[in-house]
Amino acid sequence: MQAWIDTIWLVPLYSLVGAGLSLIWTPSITRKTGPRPAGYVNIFMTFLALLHSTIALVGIWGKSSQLFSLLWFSVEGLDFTFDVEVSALTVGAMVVITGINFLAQIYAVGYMEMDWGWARFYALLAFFEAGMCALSICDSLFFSYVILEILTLGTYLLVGMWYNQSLVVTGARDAFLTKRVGDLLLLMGVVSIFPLAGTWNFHLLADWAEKAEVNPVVITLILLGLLAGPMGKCAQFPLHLWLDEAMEGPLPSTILRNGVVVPTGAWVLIKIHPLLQLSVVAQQVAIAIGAATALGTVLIAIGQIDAKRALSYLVSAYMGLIFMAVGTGSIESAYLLMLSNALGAGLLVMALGSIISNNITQDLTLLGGLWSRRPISGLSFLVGMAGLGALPPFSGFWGLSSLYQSLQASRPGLAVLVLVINALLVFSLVRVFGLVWGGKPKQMTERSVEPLWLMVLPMTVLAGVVLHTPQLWTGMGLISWQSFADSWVLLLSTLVGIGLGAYIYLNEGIAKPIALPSRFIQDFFTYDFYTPQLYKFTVVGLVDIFSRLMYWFDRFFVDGLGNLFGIVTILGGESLKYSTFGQFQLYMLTMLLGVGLLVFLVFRT
Amino acid sequence: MPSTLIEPTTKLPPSTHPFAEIIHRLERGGSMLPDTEENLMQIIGLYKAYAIPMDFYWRDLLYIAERVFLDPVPAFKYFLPKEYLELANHYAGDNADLRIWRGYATAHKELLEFIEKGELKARIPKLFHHFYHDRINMEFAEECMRAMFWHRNMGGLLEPYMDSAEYKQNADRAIRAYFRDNPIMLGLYKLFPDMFIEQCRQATMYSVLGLFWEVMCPVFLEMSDIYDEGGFKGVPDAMNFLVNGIFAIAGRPIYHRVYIRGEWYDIVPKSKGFTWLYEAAFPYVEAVFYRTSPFRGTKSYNAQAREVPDDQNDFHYGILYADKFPVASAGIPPTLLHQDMYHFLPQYLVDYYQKFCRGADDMLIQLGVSFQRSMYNVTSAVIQAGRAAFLYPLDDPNPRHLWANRYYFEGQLNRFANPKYGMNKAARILAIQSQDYR
Amino acid sequence: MATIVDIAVSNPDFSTLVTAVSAANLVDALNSPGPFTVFAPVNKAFEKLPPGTITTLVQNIPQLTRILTYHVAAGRYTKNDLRGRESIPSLEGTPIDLYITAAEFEVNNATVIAADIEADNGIIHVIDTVILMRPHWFHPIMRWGKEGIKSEGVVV
Amino acid sequence: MLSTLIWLPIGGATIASFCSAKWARIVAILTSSAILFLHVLLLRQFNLGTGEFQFSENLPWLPNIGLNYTLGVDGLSLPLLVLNALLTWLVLCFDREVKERPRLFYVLILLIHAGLSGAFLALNTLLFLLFYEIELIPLYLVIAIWGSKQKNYAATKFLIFTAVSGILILAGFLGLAWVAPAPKPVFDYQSLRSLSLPVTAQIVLLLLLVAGFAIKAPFVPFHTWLPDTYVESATPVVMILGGVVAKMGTYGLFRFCVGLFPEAWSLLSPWFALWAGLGILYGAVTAIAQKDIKRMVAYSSIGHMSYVLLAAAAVTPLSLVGGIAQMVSHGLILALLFNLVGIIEKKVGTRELDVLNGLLNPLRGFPTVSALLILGGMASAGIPGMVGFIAEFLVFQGSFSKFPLPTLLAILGTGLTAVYFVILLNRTCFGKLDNKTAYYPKVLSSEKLPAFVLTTLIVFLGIQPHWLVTWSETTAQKISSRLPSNAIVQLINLQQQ
Repeated sequence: MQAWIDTIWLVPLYSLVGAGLSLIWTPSITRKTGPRPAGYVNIFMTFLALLHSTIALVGIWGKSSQLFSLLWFSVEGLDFTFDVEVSALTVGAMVVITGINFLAQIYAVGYMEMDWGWARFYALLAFFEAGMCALSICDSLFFSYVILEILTLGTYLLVGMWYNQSLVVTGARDAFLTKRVGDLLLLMGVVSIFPLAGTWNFHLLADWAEKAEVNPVVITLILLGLLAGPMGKCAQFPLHLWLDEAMEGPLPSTILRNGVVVPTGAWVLIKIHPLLQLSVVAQQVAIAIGAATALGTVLIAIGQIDAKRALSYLVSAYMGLIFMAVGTGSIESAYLLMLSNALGAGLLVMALGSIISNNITQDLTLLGGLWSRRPISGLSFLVGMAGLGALPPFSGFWGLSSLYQSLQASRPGLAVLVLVINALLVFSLVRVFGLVWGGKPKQMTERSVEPLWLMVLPMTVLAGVVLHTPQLWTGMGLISWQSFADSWVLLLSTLVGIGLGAYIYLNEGIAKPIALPSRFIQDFFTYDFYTPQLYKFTVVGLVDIFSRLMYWFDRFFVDGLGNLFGIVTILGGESLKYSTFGQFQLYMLTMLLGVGLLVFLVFRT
Repeated sequence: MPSTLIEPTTKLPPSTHPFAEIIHRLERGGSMLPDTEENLMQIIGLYKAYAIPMDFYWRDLLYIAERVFLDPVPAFKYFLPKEYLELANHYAGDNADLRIWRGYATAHKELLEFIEKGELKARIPKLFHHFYHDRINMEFAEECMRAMFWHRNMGGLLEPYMDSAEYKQNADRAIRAYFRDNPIMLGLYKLFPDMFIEQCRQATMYSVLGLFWEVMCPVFLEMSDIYDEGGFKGVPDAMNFLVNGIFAIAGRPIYHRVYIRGEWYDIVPKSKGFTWLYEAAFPYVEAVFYRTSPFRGTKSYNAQAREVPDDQNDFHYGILYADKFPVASAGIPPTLLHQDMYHFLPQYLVDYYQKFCRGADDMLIQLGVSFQRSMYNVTSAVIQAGRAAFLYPLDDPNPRHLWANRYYFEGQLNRFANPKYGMNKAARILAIQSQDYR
Repeated sequence: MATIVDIAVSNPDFSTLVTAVSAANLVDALNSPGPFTVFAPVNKAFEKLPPGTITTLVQNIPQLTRILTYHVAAGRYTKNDLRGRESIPSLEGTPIDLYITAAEFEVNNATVIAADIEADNGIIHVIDTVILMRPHWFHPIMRWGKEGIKSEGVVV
Repeated sequence: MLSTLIWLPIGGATIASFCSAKWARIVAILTSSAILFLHVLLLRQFNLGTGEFQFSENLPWLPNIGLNYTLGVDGLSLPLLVLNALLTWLVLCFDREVKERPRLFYVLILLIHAGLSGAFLALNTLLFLLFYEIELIPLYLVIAIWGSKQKNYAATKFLIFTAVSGILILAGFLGLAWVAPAPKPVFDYQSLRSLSLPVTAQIVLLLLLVAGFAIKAPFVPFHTWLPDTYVESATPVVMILGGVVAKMGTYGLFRFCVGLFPEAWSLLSPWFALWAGLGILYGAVTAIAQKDIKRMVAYSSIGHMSYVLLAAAAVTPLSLVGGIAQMVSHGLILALLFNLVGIIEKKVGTRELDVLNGLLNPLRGFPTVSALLILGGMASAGIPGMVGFIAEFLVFQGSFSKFPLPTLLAILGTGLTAVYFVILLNRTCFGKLDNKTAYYPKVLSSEKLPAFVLTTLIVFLGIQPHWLVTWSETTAQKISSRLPSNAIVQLINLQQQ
C-alpha cells in the first residue's frame, strides 16, 4: 500500500504519457485512419490515474500527511524544490480530478463523436488533468504558480480547439490574457514574498506568517498580488469575463473547466490562506471580491439566454462564495463548497450538454417542453441543482450551511448575503430547468431523444455520485445533522428560490421571455454588466492607443532622429542609394579613420 | 465531347438572375456543374467512392432500426452481422425488384475487404480495427439521420404519421415486446413513455434513411460502371441517369419494422403508401444537402452571438454550402465521410489528386471539393427531376410553360443567392464553376 | 349511363390506366356512387414516364394507390365549375393545381385534352400527363422565382 | 583549443571559397559540425569550480601598442560560444533558402562565426574590438546581398549604427588605456580588471562603453536599426543576427562595463535598472502595434534584451546567471521564431497579420510550423516549462530585492509580451483559410529541422534548467563579488555630493 503512496507523483505522469501519445493521431501525422485511438488511450491512462490515486487514498486514509521534496534544480544557493504533500485531502483531490476527467472523457466520446480533433482535444484534457493533479499534491507557491501559468496556456489551446471559428479565436485570446493578468500579479507576489519569507513552501510560509513582522503596506500589496492569481482562475470580478468566452470551447471540456479547472484558483487561495492573517486589508478584499462576484454573477446568470453561459456564471458565483469563506477563515466550508461545485457544476453541464448535442440550439428561449421525452437529462439536472443549492440532504447544503454558520457569528451581514445568493442561485437553475424542460415543445425541441449511452452513462454515474456525497461526508464525519437545525433559514431561502422560479418559469400563464420593467437593467445583466465594453474602453483601448502612439513615436521621432543623424554623417545614406560596393568603401573609410585615430593616440605617448 | 443539350424552339429573354448563366444551362437540360471532362471524372469517381461506404451505411442503418432498436447500451451497433452484410439489395443482382446495378446484391467486395483488413492491411480482430478507428464512420450516417429527424416540416406524410395515435400504438407493441424480459426498462417505460416513443421515432428515421440509401448505392455503382465502359458523354448524361433513377424508384415503399425474437413488428407498415420520393428523398435532400446544422468548428453556438438561425428553415450548413478547407480540422463533421470515401477512391482519382495542391497530403480536402461538385450534380438531378415531374418539358412550345420552368429554376437557385445569414456567401455554387477550386 | 370505370374500360386509350386501377383494387371504389371528378391520363401519358417507374409502382400497390387517388377529387366538377379556383383537394390529400381560361384547361403540369366527359358517378377530364403530388416547397419556390431574390421568400 | 575555435571556421571559409558551390556546402557543413563537436568537448572539459578564465592562451602580437592575442573562456562566454556554434551549424546544415551565390554565403557565415567566437574569447580590449569590427564586414555583406527589398537601406543603417557603436567602444577602451596608471597603455583585460580608477573617470568611460554596447544589443532608444535590419535580412541571416550578434552587446555590457567599472556601475545601476524596465515596456508596447509578423518578432527582441540589462544592473549572482541564461534563451527562441516566420513568409508570400489566417489547418496549412510557433511565442512570453521562463524568473528573482520597481515593470513587460504574441498567434495560426488564396506549398521536413532542434533545446532546458545555469554560477559569483557593497556605494555617493 505504501508503494502506491510513495509513487503518487506518477499520477500526473500517466496522463502526460497519454497526452504525448495522442500526438500520433493528429490528422497531419496519421492520415489513413482516424483520430479516435487518441481518446481511448487517454481514457485508459486517466483510468490508471484514477485507480492509482484511489488506492493511495485508501492507503493514506486516516494517516497524517507525508511531506517530501524533489529538487528540480538549484542555482546560486536558490533551491527550486518541488514540495509534495501527500495527505487524504490532496490525494482525495486527485481522485476527484481524475474521476471527473474520466467521466468527461467518456462523455466526450459521445458528444464529440463527429469531431476530427480528438488527438488535440484529449491531449489537452490530459494536460489539464496532469497539471491539476500536480497542483493538488504541490506544496510550493512557486510551483503552484508554474502550474497555474502552464494551465493558462492550456486554456488558450483548449478554448482554441475549434480555431476556425472566429469567436473561439477571440475567446481563447481573452481567456489567455485575462488569466495571464492574474498570473502576472501572482508572479509579482511570488517574486516579492521570497526575500521576506525565504521560502515558497506553503507549510513554511504558514509558520513564517505566524511570527512574521513585516511592513503592513508591503505585505498587503504582496498578498493582493497573490490573491490576483486565484481571482483570474476563479473568474472573479473584474477578471470574470473569460469564463463566458471560454464557453466557445467544446462542451466536454466545459465539464472539466466548470467542475475542477476553475476551482484550481480556489485551491491555491486556500493554500495561501495562512498568509492572509498578515493583512486585514487583504482579507477584506478577498471577502469583498467574493461577495461582489457571487452576487453579481448570479444576477448575470439569470439574465443569460445562452444555456452554457447561464451555468458558467454560477461557477463564478460559487467561487465567490469560496473567496468569502477563505477571507473569513472558514476553510472547511471552502473545501466542502469546492467539492460540491466539482460534482454539481460538472453534472449540470453534462445534463444541458445532452440537450444541446441534439437540439442544436443553446438559446434557452428556443428550448422547452422536453420533460416527457428527456427525463433522464432533466433528472440529472435537478440532481446537479441539489448538488449546488442548499437543499438538504443533498451535498450543496452542507458547504453553504457551514459557511452560513461561520458567517452568522462573525459577520451577520454576509450571512444574509449568502442566503440571498443561495436563493438567486437556485432561482436561476430553476429558471434554466423551466425554460428547457418545462413548457411546450418549440420548433427546435419537437424532436428530441436521449443521446448516445456514452453521454447518458457518465451523466447518470455522476448524478449517482452527487446523490451519495452527503452519505460519504457523514461517514467521514465532515457533516452532522446538527448543522441542519442551525441553518434552516438556508433551506427557507432555497425554497423561496425554487418557489419563485417555478412560479415564473414552470407557469404557462406567464409569457416568456420575462422582460424586466427597465430595459436598461435587463440589458445590464444580459450583457454581463457591459464588462466587455468596459474592458474595451479601459485596458484594451488604453493598450491599443498607447501602443500605436508609442510606435508612431518610435517611427517618427526615435527613428527619425537616428536617420537624421545618419544623413548628417554620411550625407544621406538612404536617399543616395549607394551601391553595395560604395557602402563598403565607406565602411572601410570609417575603419581606417578609427585605426588611424588609434595609432595616433598610441604613438603620441 | 460534351453531351448534347436541348435547344428549345421557343426562346425566352435572357434571365436577369445573379446566376443567369447557370439558369440558362439548366434550361438547356444541363447541370449546375459545368460540363467538363474533369468534372465528369471527379463526380463519377466520387460516386463510386461514396457508394461503397454507403453500402455499409444503409445496411447498418437498417440493422440498427430493425435489430438494435431501443437497446439502451448499443455498444456493438456498428458491428454488422453476416446476415445484414449478405442482405440482398433490392436494386442490384439477379433477383432485384428493379435491376439498377448489374453487379451483385450482397455487400460490395471492396467494402468486405476493408472491413476485414482496413487501412492497416492486417487481418486482426474486428474489435481492434474498431478501436484503431480503422473503420467506416457510421457516426456520419447517423448524423444525416438526425438531421432528417430534427428538421421538421420538410414534406411527406410520414412526419405527421409519427405523431399519430396509430404510430404510438405500433411503437408501444414493439417496445413491450422488445423489453419483455427487462423489468427495469419496462418500469421506466411506464414512467416516461414518451421518452421511449421518441427513441422509436428515431429508429424509424434510421429505417427511412437506410431504405433511401439502399437505392442510391446501386445507382452510384452503376454510374461508375457505365463511366468505366465509356458510357457517359458529359456531366448532363450523368445527371440524366440520376433523373431517370429518381423517377424509376420514386414509388419505392418506405417503412419501418422491427425484428424481435423471430417476429417482425410493423411500426410503419408498407401499406401506408409512404414513398421513397416524398418521404425519403425530398426530406433527405432538404435536410442533408441544404440544412443540417452548423459545424461547431466554424460557427458559434453562443445564443447571444446569433450566428445560429432561430428558425430551422434558415439552416444552411449542408454540403452545398460547406467550406471544405477546414476538413480534417476539429469540429468539421464531414471529415468522417471524406475519410470513408478516401479508402475507396478509384485509381484514376488518386492519380489526379496527386497532381494538384499537396497531392496525397491534402487529398481529403481535394476529394471533399470533388464531392461538393458531385452533390451539386445530384441536386441538379433532383431539381431537373422535380421540373420534369411537376412542370414542363424543356422544349415545350408554350412560353407560359417555359416561364414557369424558369421561375422554378430561379426559385431553386435563389437558395444560393439569399443574403440572409450570409447564405449567398456560404454557397459554393460559384466556386464549383471554376476548375481551380479544389 | 356508364360509370367512370365503364367509360375508361371502353376506351383503349385508357388501357394502362385501367390496368393500374385494377391492380390497385380501386375498381370497386370508382364504381361506387361517388361522385368523383377523375383526371384520367391517357396511355401516352404513362409512356412519358421514364422506364422503371411503372414497374416499381405495380410492385407496390399502396404507393400506386396513392398516385392514382391523386388523380381523383371528391365531387362532380365540370371545367366551368372549376373556373376561378386555384386548386381542388385530391382524394390522396395533396391539392391539385388548376389553370383554367376560356381556351386552356390545365391541371398541375398536365393539359386537359378532353374535358367534361359525364359519367353516372362523376365526371372525367382526360389529361396528357400523369400528375404527381407537388411537394409543399413547390409553390414557395415558384413564388420566390417569380418575385426574384429580393423578396427574401422563405421556403417552408 | 580556443584558437581552433576561431581559426577552424576561417580555414573552412578559405577552403570553401576555392570550391564549387556544391563542395563549398559540404565543406561548410563539415566545418560547422566539427566546430559544434569542439564546443561539446569544451563543455565537457570546462571546470565548473572556478570563475577564472580557462584554456587561456597568450601570444604577444603588437606588444608596443598593447595588442596581444589573449584568449580565455569563462562561464559568461561559454554559453554564448555554444549558442554561436549551434546557430551557425543549424544555418549551414539546413538552410535551403539561399539559392543565389551560395558559396559566398557559406564563406561569409563562417567568417561571421569566427568573428563572433573571437570577440567572445578575446581577453584583450583591442583584440575584442578587432573581432567586433571585423565581423561587421561579412555581416554587412550578408544583409546587403541576401536581404529583401530594402536591403540596402537596412544594411547601411545597420552599418552606420554599428560603426558608431564601434567608435564609442574604441573611444572607451582608448580612454581606459589612457587613464590607466601604467607606463604603457593597458589593453589586457586581466590587468585592467585589477586597476582601480577614480570614480569620475570610471563614470565617463562607462557611459561611453554602455552607449556603444547599447547600440549593439540594442536598448531603447538606440534600437532603430534593429527592426529594419531584422526585417530586411534573409531568414538564416537574421537567425544569426538576432540569435548571437546582438548578444555581443550584452556580453560587452557584462564583460567590460560591469567587469571593469564596478564602482561606477554600482553608482549608476539604479538608473540602468529603470532604463531596463522602461525599455522592456517600450519594446513590448511598440511590438503590439505591429502589423507585420517579422517586424513584431523583431520588436519583441528590443524588450527582451532589456531583461539582460536589468540583470546586469542588479549584479546579484542570481540575476547575473539569469542574465546569461536570458541571452541564451533569447538566442534560441528568437532564432526559432525567425526561422518559423521565415518559413511562413516563404510559403504564403506575405507577413501581413491582416492577411494571414488559419495556418493550423492540418491539411492545407502548416500544422507543425504553427504548433512550433505557438510554442515559441509562448516561450518568449515566459510560460513555464520552456527556457524563457527560467531565464526571466531568475532575472526577476535576482533583481527584485535590489530594484523592486523596475523588476515589477519587467514582469508587466512579460504580460505585454503575451499580448502581442497572442495577437500574432491568433491571426496567423488560428482562424480559417481563405478559399481563394490558400493553396500554399507544403513545408518540407528538412525545412522544419532547425525548428525542431531549437524547440527540443527550448523545452529541454526549460524542464532541466540545470544544464542552462550551471556553467555560469561561479563566474557570476566572481563578477558580483567585485562589486562594492551597498554601504560603499552610499559612501561614494556621499563623497560625490
